[in-house]
Order: sequence, then C-alpha cells, then structure tokens
Amino acid sequence: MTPTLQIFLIVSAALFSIGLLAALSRRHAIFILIGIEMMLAAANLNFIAFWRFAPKPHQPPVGVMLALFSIAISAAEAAVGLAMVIVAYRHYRTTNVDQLDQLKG
Amino acid sequence: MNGAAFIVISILTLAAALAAATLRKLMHAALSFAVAFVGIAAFFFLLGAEFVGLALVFIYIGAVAVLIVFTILLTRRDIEKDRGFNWSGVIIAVAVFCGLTWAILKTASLSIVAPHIRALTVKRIGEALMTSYVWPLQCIGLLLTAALIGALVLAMEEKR
Amino acid sequence: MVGLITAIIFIPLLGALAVWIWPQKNARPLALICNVISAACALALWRNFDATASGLQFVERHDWIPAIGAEYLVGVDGLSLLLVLLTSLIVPFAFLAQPMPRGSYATVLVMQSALYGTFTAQNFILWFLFYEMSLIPAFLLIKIWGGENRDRAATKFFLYTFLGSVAMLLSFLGIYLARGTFDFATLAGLGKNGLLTGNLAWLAFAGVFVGLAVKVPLFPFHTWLPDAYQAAPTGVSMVLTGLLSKMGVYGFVRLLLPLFPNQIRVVGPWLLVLAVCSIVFAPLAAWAQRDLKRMVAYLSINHLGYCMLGLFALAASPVVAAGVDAHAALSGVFMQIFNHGITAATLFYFVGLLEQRRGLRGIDDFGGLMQRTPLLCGWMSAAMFSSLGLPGLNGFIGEFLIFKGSFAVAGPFTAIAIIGLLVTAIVFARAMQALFSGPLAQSCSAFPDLLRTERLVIVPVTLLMFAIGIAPQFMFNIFNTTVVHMARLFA
Amino acid sequence: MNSGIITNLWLIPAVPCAASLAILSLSNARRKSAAVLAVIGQVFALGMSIFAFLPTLQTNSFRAVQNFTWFTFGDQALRLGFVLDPLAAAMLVMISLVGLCIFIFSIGYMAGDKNFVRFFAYLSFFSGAMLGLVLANSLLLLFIFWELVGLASYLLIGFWIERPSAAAAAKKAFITTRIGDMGFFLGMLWLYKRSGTLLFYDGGSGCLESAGLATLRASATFIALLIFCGAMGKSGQFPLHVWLPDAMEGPTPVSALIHAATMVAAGVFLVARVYPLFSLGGINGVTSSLTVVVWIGVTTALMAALIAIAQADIKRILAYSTVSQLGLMMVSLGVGGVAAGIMHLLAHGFFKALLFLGSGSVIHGCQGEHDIRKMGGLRRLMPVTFVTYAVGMMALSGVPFFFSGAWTKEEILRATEHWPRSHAPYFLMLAGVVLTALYMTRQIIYVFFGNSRVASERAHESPRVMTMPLIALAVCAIFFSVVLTPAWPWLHAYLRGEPAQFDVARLIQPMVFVSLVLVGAGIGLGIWVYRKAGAQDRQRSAEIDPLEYAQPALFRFLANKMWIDELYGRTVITFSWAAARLSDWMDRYFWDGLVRGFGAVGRVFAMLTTSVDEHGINAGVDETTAGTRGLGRLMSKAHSGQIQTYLAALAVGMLALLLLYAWLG
Repeated sequence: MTPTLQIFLIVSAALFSIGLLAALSRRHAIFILIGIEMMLAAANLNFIAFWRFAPKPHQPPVGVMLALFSIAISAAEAAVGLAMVIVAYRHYRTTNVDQLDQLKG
Repeated sequence: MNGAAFIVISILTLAAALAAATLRKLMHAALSFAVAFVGIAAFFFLLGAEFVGLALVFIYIGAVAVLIVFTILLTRRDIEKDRGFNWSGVIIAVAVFCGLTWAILKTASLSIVAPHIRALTVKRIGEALMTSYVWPLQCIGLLLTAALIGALVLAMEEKR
Repeated sequence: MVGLITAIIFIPLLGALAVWIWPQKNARPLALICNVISAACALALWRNFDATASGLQFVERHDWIPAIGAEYLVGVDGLSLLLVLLTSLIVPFAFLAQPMPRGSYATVLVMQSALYGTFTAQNFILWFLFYEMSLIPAFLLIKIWGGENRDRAATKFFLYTFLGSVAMLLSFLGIYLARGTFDFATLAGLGKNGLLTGNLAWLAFAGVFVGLAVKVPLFPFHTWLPDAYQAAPTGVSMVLTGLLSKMGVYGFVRLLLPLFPNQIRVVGPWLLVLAVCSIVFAPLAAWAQRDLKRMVAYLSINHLGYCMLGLFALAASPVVAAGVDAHAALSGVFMQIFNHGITAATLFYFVGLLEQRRGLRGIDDFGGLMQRTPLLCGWMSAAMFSSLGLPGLNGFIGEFLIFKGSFAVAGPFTAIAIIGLLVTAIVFARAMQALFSGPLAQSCSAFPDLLRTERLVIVPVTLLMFAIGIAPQFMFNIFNTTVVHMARLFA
Repeated sequence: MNSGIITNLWLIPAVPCAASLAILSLSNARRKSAAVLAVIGQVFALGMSIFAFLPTLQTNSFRAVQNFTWFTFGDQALRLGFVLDPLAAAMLVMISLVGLCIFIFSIGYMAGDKNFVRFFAYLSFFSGAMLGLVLANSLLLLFIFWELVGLASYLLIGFWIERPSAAAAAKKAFITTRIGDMGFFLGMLWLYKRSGTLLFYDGGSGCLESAGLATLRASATFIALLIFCGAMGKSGQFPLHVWLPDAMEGPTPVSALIHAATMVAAGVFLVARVYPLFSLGGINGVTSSLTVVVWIGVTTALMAALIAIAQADIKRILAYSTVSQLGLMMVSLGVGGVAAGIMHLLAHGFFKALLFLGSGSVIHGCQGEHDIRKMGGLRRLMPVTFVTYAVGMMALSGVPFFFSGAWTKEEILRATEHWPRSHAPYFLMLAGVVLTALYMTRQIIYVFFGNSRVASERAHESPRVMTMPLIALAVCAIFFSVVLTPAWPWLHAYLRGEPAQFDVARLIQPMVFVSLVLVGAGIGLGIWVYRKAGAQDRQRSAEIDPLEYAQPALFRFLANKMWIDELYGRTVITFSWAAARLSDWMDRYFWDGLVRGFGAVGRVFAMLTTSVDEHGINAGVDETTAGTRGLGRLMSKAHSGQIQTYLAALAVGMLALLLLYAWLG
C-alpha cells in the first residue's frame, strides 16, 4: 500500500483537531501553547505533503520553504508565549486561563 | 513510500499528540509533546524533506520542549492542580475533524500517489534561501531577534 | 460644473475639521456656514441638472485602487439629486433644533459628508466606504451625547447595522469574484440575466437584503430603531430618521432591485408580507407608546414601510407592472422618501421643543397646550397631519402614488396595508387629544409659545410641506426621467 | 360669461380658503375684521355660485368640465378637474346660502368666545373645502376635499378644546369617518386600476362615462360598495353613525352647518355623483350595491328615529334626526330616486340648519342649557325663535302643502313604493315618517309649551344678528317648496335634465293623503303622549318622561342609544387597543428577543465553554432573572475575555465557512 495525499491530509487534520482540543479544553496556559504548536505542525505537514505530491515539483521548493519559515515563526511564538505565561503567573499567581479575563467586554 | 512505515509513524504521532493534549500531569504532557514532534519529523523524512524534519527535531525537541519544561518548573506551584476539563472543546474539535475529513474525502483530486522527484538536497535549499527567499530569510532573522529580546524583556523580573 | 459633487462631499468634512479646531462658541455658526455653502452647491447642482436626460450627470471618474476595481466614481441622477437636496435641508434643520456640544457638530458634519457620498457614489467600494462612514458618527452621537439608555441603544444600533453591513460586503465580494466589477451601472445591466448562479445568488441576495433591511429598517429587523431614536439627542434623531433610513431605501432602489430581480420575484410575496407587517404593526406599537419620541420613531418605521411596499410590489409582481403603475409606485416611493424626511424630522423637532420646555416627553406629561401655546400646537398639528397623509400636505402625494402603484399589482397586500393609514390617524388623534386639549396642565402653565427663532426654523419647512402637497410638480420634475428610466430597467 | 365662470370655477372654493388663511394670520383681538373677512368670502362664494347656477338653467343636462393636470409622475399625468352640472350647481347655491346665514348667525352666537377669530378661520376653511367637494370632477379631487372637510369638522367639533368631552368627540369623529374613508380610498384605487382615470367626465373617456364604465364589469359592485363605505362614515350611516351625535359637542353653528346641512350630506352627494357606478349592470335599476345602500339607509333611518324619541339633549335629538334623514336620502338613492334624494338633501339643508340655529338660539337664551326637560314655555319669551322653529319642525315632519320637506319626502316615498325588490323599505319608511313627527312634537312641547322651568325662567329673545338668519332660513324652507311640488316639479326636472311642465292636476295625489294621515298621526300621538309633560310645573320638573313611565325598559334601551357605543367599546376598541399592546409587547420581547437570539449565537459559546464553570452558571442565572436587559449586555457575554472562548468561536467559524464552501459546491 502506498499512502496517498488524502491519507496525509487526514492525519494532519487529526493532528490539528487534537491541537484544537488541547487549546480549547485545558485550563492551563501551557496546554494552550502546546495545542497551538500542534496545530502549526499540522499545517507544516500539509505544506510538505502538498509539495511532495505536486505533479510537477516546483523549483525552488516552495512548500519546504514555507514549512521552514513557519517553523521559525512558531519557535518565536513559543518563546514569547511562554514568556507571557511566566509574566502572567508572576502577576496573577496563576496560569489558569479562566481567571485571566482582562479582555472581558 | 512505505505504507507500513506510514502506519507506524502515524499511530505513534497521533497517540503521542493525544497524550500531550489529555494527560493530567503537565510534565508528562510535555514529554508526550516531544514524542509527537519526533513523529512529525519522521513524517517529513518519509516525505523526503529530511532537512525540514531535522530542523523540526532541533527546534522543537531541542528548544521548544525544553522551554516548556523550564516554564513548567518556573510556575511549579500551580501546575499540579490543572483543574477543569471543558467538554465543549471536545465537541468542537471532533466537529472540526469531521468537517475537515469530509472535505478532504470529498475532493477526489487528492487521491494521488507521490510522483518520483529529484532528491531535495540541502544545497538546493541553501541556494533557494540565499536567492529567491533572501528577503523573507532576513525578515525571519529580524523576527527571531525581536522575539528573543521580547521574551527576555517579558520574562525578566521587574526591578522595583 | 465638474467637481461640484466632490465639493459637496468634502465641504462638510472641512467644516468638521474647522469646528473641531475653533473654540466652542463658534461651533454652531461654523457648522451652519458650512451647510449654507454645501446647500448652495446642492442648489447649483439642481439648477444645472438636466431634468430631461436619463442617466448620470456631473460624472467624475478617477482611478482609485484598480486592483480591486475600486474607482472614485460619483454622479447624480434624479434620485441622487433628490437625496442630496434632502440632506442639504435636514442637516441645517437639525443644527437649528437644539444647541449641541462642539463634538457633536463635528460628528454630524462628518456624517453629512458620508451621506452626500452615499447618495452620489456609483461604485460599490466607494459607496460602501461612505455607507460605513455614516455608521460610526451615528454610533458616537448616540453613545456619547445620547440620553437615557444610550449605551444599550448605541451598541444595539451598531451591532445591527454593522452586522448588516458585513453581510452586504461579503455578498458584494462574492459578486465581484464572479463578475469582476463594482460599478453600479454595469452590475445593473448584468442583473437582468442573473448576476450569479445557483445557491451563491441566493446567498448574495440574502446578504444584501439583510444589510439594507436593517438600515431601512424593515420588520422584523427594526428593533434597534426605537431605542436608537429615543436615546439620540433631538438633532441627531432628526438626521437619523430623515437621512440615515433613506440610505437603506436608496440601497434597495439602487442595488437590490436591479441586481437581483429574479430572486425578488421568487420571494416577492414574503417581502410584501414583511412590508405590510412594517406598515401595520409599527403604528399599532406606536399607539401603545408613552414616550413621544418612541412614538414618532415607530411611525417612521410605518412610513418607510410604504416605501418598501411600493418597491416590492413593483419588483415582485409576477406580471410586469404596467407603465402607469410602475411609474406611480416609483414616483410615490421617491416622493415618500423626501416627504418622510422632512415630516419626520419636523415631528422630532417638535418633540424636542416640548421636551426642552417640560423636561419630560411622556404623552401624559402635557395637557391643554392649545390654550397656552396655540402657535406651537398649530404648526405641530400641520406636521402631524402631513405625517398621517392628509391631502393638501406633502404626505398624501407619496402615499397615494405608492398605493396606486402597488394596488394594481399587489392588491390584497395593499388592501391590508390601508390599515396602517387608519392606525396612524388613531395614533396622531390620540396624541393631539392628550397634548393639546383638555384643561391646561399645571406643569405646562409657564410654557413659552414658539419663539421667533423657532418660528424662523419651522415656518419654511412647513411651507415646503404645503407647497409639495398642493403643487408638487417641481418635485416631480427632479426625478421623472429617472423614474421612466428605472421603470424600464425593472420591466 | 358662460366660459368665464367655467374656467374660474376654482375660485369658488379658493376664495373662502384664502379668507380663512387671511383670518388665521389675524391677531386674536381683531374680531371684527375676522367676521367681515369671513362674510365677504362667503358672499363672494354665494355670488359666484349663483353665476355658476345661471348657465345650467339655459340648457337641459348642462355639463361643463374644466380639467387640468395636477402633476406628472414618470411620463404619466395625474389629472384633476372641476365640473359644473345641475347637481353641483344646486348644491353650490344651497351650501353657500346656508353657509352665509350661519356665518352671520355665528357673529352673534360666538360673540363672547375668546377664540372668535380662529372660529371664523375654521368656518371659512370648511366652506371652501365643501364647495370644492361638490365641484370636483375627479374622484381624487373629491377625496381631497372630502378629507379637508373632515379636518374642518375635526377642528370645529373640538373647538372648545379645553373641554375633554369636546376633544374626545372630535377624535371619535375623525377616526370613525376615517374608517369609512379608508374604504373610499381603496375603492378609488380599484377604480383607478380598472378604468385608468379618476376623472368623472372627460369628453367620453371619464370613469363615469360609458367607455370608462365598460372597463369595470363585475368589479363595479365592489368599487361602489367601497366608495359607499366612505359615504357611510361621512353621512353617519349605521354602523358608523356613532360619531355624529357626539359631534354636537361643537358650537351650535358648526352643528348646523357641518353636521346637519352640508358635510354630512356629502356622503349622499357622493353616492349621487358616482351613481353610474352603483347602477352599472342593474336590472330594473336594482343592483347588489344599491340594495346594500337601501338596507343600510332603512336601518339607519329607523334606528336613529327611535333613539331620537328618548333623548333629552336638544341638539342630540336633532343630530339623531339628521342621521335618520340621511338614512332616508340613502334609501331614496338606493331605490333609484336620485333626484328625490338630492331634493331632500337640499330641502333638509335649509330646514335642518334652521332647526339647529333655532336650537342655538334657544341654548343661547337659556344660558347654555341643553336639556329640554329643563326648558319650557319659551313660546312667549322667544317668539321669533318659536315661529321659525315651528316652521322647521313642520318641514322636517313633512306637513303637507306649505313646507319643503313634505314634498321631497313624498317624492322619496313614491320612489320607494315602486322598488321592485321588496316592499319592506316602503312600509318601514312610512313608520319613519310617524316617528319623525312624534319626536319633533315631543321636542316642541318640551321646549316651547307649558310652564317655564329651571333654565327657561330668565330666557330672552336672541339679538337681531341671530334672528335674521333664522327668518331667512324659514322663508327658504317654505318657499323652496315652490320648485318642489308635483304641479311644477322644476327642481326634479332640473336635476334629471328634463324640461319641467306645469300641471295643477298633479298636485292632488294619493301620496299626499297618505302622508297627511301619517304626519297627523305622528303629531297627534305626540300631543297625546306629551300633553302633560309640557304642562308640568316647575316643582315636578319633568324628570320622568311619559314614555319612560309607560315602558321603562324600552326607554332605557333607546336613551342609551341602543348601547351601540358600549358595544363598540367592548369589542372594536378593546380589540384594537389589545392589538396595539400586543404589537408593542411583541416588539419589545419577541422580535427583539429573536434578533437577540441571533446575537446570542456568540453567547452560546460562552455558555457552552464555561458551562461547568461558576461564571457561566452565574451569567445564566443573571440572564434569566434580568431577561430584558439589552442586546449589548447580552452580546458582551460573548466577550468573556477568555482566550479559549475566542478560539472556540474561531474554530466554529472556520467550520461554518467549510460547510458554506461545501454547500456552494
């Protein structure tokens, strides 16, 4: 059996949904970050898969480039996000996002 | 492309990801997160994007996972009591998954197998980065620097 | 004369800037001077307008963002000119109604500029820009300078109209992606053979419909209106009812009817039901109101319902309306737009006067005013009779033509809508009884009658009502050619 | 001169209207100028009316129209016009003549009123509108003036605005007539749709000419009935008659002019004017629409006559009498006697105005007292009023030979007798004649005979300015019969457009004897029943009516106006007020709630994602307890401030887009 593009996309969708699950359901801020990272990874997987399955490979390899940049950006995001968790913890003495509702309208 | 390898990798990745999303203990979840990213990196290898896979391993397992662990340790007092689990998130996540899967399966043009391609060497990636993508690369560099400084400023103890 | 429209649009903006910069005490004169200039421009526009030529006049066309088909394209036909004139009339009227804080003068001027833009723009992106530009000042005026419950009313107003606008914008993006143009005239030409296909057409129709129906407002999207009009300061209520609601009607005439004729024909009876509901339920609700401002607000819904009745009857009839009916319905709608603008604004003006004198505006807070302030009562009665469609005053002309046109193609609906005329009369008869007759209420015994300044404001407007009611030809001259042109488009 | 008057017909309504405007701009103190202006306007109208009347005498079936374009909409023209024909000319003269008498009377009657100036402005305005109404050659123009006379009536009924009862009566009149007017409006729209024109006569293409009528076919019945709704409202026909007796709250000259002589007769005039619509396609002159007219008229005439017997207010008796006479005219039109109906209308205009002015004189003499049971013996104190009033009473009752009402009433009875469909209206109308004589006798006995009672002790005759119009009208009421008698039925012939022939032999007809017997019976019955009432002395002031003594239940039923007002109060008014409250409620809670429901889609996330959370539960409870807080508050619930909520909304939004994409294919 040779995996088709569909299978890859489904796996990626599953990964995305799990990330969404983590981001939506857990109360701890770090879980939200983990969820977001997973969703980004699912997107990266899509980039690579589409690049690989394209009938005529692009020159330069656009999918790979996008994935690389995306990884870099998500790394930056993770760093800032975690820093913010620490700041929020210092400020509110909690990392439970339920209690972080300063945006409340 | 090897079907058996694909199955093994996907089971590993998804199981680890699920564990990372649901395990009660934060530390365990962080470790599962690392494992899940190993799986994703494996996918990249499978797809012939070795360089990206390696980058993923370095960045996520080498840097992000470690950062997460550090953060967990820094906010130690709070972590053990991860209260509450919101079931509506599950519903939404499942719904999104179903929607995506349905859309993917509905699109017939996606059931194709991979063509044979020239191996993607690091040299080619380097050439691309230094020629067509040189401006994005510079921007990313700037962004990373800014993020680094930003994270530092944020995380530093305020001096009274 | 090219550049006149641009001048009309931008003079109020400059005026807003000036009002904002100069000190408080100059605000009102400045705002009025600016209005005199723009009114002079509007009159010049009217003078040079060729009433016999169909199509747009004074067109100005410049590239703006070619990538998305956005152009600076303004021009007027009879309908646009009518509304430009109405705007030039209502805004100074509102400024004269009550002294307002400086900020609100500036904000109203911004809104005026947006209104001029909306009524003259002939490209969707430009039109939408102005359309939205009027929304934010209105929101601020209610939110900052409003009365009781202003927060709630402002939020409600904003959410309703904003959601409506978003729906409309999305629809137009869909149309643009399918057809590649935002130009009104081009789109109207395409509309006849179906602008879009399949479900997308329905989606786009629904989006535009909801966006405009909220603005008019059409039953059941009207619930923001009583709150907003009630909370807004008098002058702002006048502008809201006199002009903002006209944007919705204008949108129906300019966009929905030409662009989606096939869709309207399918859902036509339902649209007529909505229009009839507006006409019947709104005055019934007005009857049950205590607050005069709210009462007038509900009657506004009723009067705009007549406009909708005429338009929908024309566009939805399974048989093509005969020339005389189509012309009657369209002319009636145009007349009604103008008439309702001045009449409803005048009514709000009077409610404002009563509120100024008494501090309250409940219908039972007054009594026996006729003995104390006969002039006020007399002129106010004229406005009320105009609103209830008494022949000899302006309201009758528009209503008669609308009913004439719509009865021929949608008889049963029109017959039910007649109830609206009756209930409106009941509402006003009740109001006149409560306010003017009976023994003089203690609390009203120190009321001054109409002051000289107030008379200077009210007499010209009322005379205009009489003029339109008795010899309306000068109004019809503005838009007759446009009516013929549009009727041909819809047929 | 002929064409001169035709092209200047518009001046007849315009001059009194202009006078009204001029008076309105006068200050309150300039009473004399106001009265002079009003009278000048009216004299001018009368002169013009007579000038207009003259050419119509020259040829039979004279008809001249003057049409003009009011405005053009699109490329269509809306045309209006004035018409001069015998119907219009006769009405013009009657209205302006009666109007002039009443204007002069008002100068005396309203002398003490502080709003004297305003009164004359309204009165002139009314006169102008009414003259315009009869001249209109377009249903639309007729409708316009129709509404304007309605407005004048509203203003004048509520003239003593500080009285709550006057204001209420004005409102009632305005709304009740407007109910009918809406039917009229609808009928007009329908007619316009079918025939494409609203001009009555337009060189063969008008809607009352054969070409126009041919386009109507079956819809003519409905159009006619809808237009009749308007006539019912204006002419106080059952079931819309309730406003007319209440309208007596207005000053008496107003009652005389508007609610007796002219405006209320406009309904009859309207039916006569558009008679071709009613009679279209009839067999022997019977159509469904005319049958409806007959039965409405019969019901109204009898009901009002019965109620009049048990009323105590002098003006109310006359008001019900007016309603009854209008019913009679409707019957006449319905059975085909158009000329008879209009003749009665004209005659009625004179003698009913006379009666009302007489009652005004009585009220003036009795210091504003309206209750006939408190008057009495005025015969000696107010001789002029008495004599003129008696003339009016006999004209109204239809005493034969000398009084105009008798001849017109006979004419109507003759027409009714030959109605092919049923004889019931004829006999019921005969009963109506008896009743009319009865209640008028009762009134005369109470007011003018017997001893003086509370209100009439210090009564005095009214000034000359008031008695002169009375005498003038009394003379009119008598001498008008010259043109009515069967011996020389000039008016009848004039209205029908035939030459009149003189033939003394026709003077004696069986109908004269029938009516002599009936009127004699009515008056005799009245004298017999009320003989003691007039003689009652002041101690036993006549509180108990002889009829009440004999038939208390019946009397209560009639005195309370058959409880029709109460019935309407309990049904129509309650229902519509409930509808108003319901609409308001629906608006506040249901529609608003529905739309809030849309907005609450966002809130559903908030509730869902925080369902296990105390916050969510709290919010829910808050929400239910304060269920009516605004949308803003509710929408802000969606802004829970929690990232996860926003994220969930994003996810759902994405899902929705996905589904949309799939749906669009």
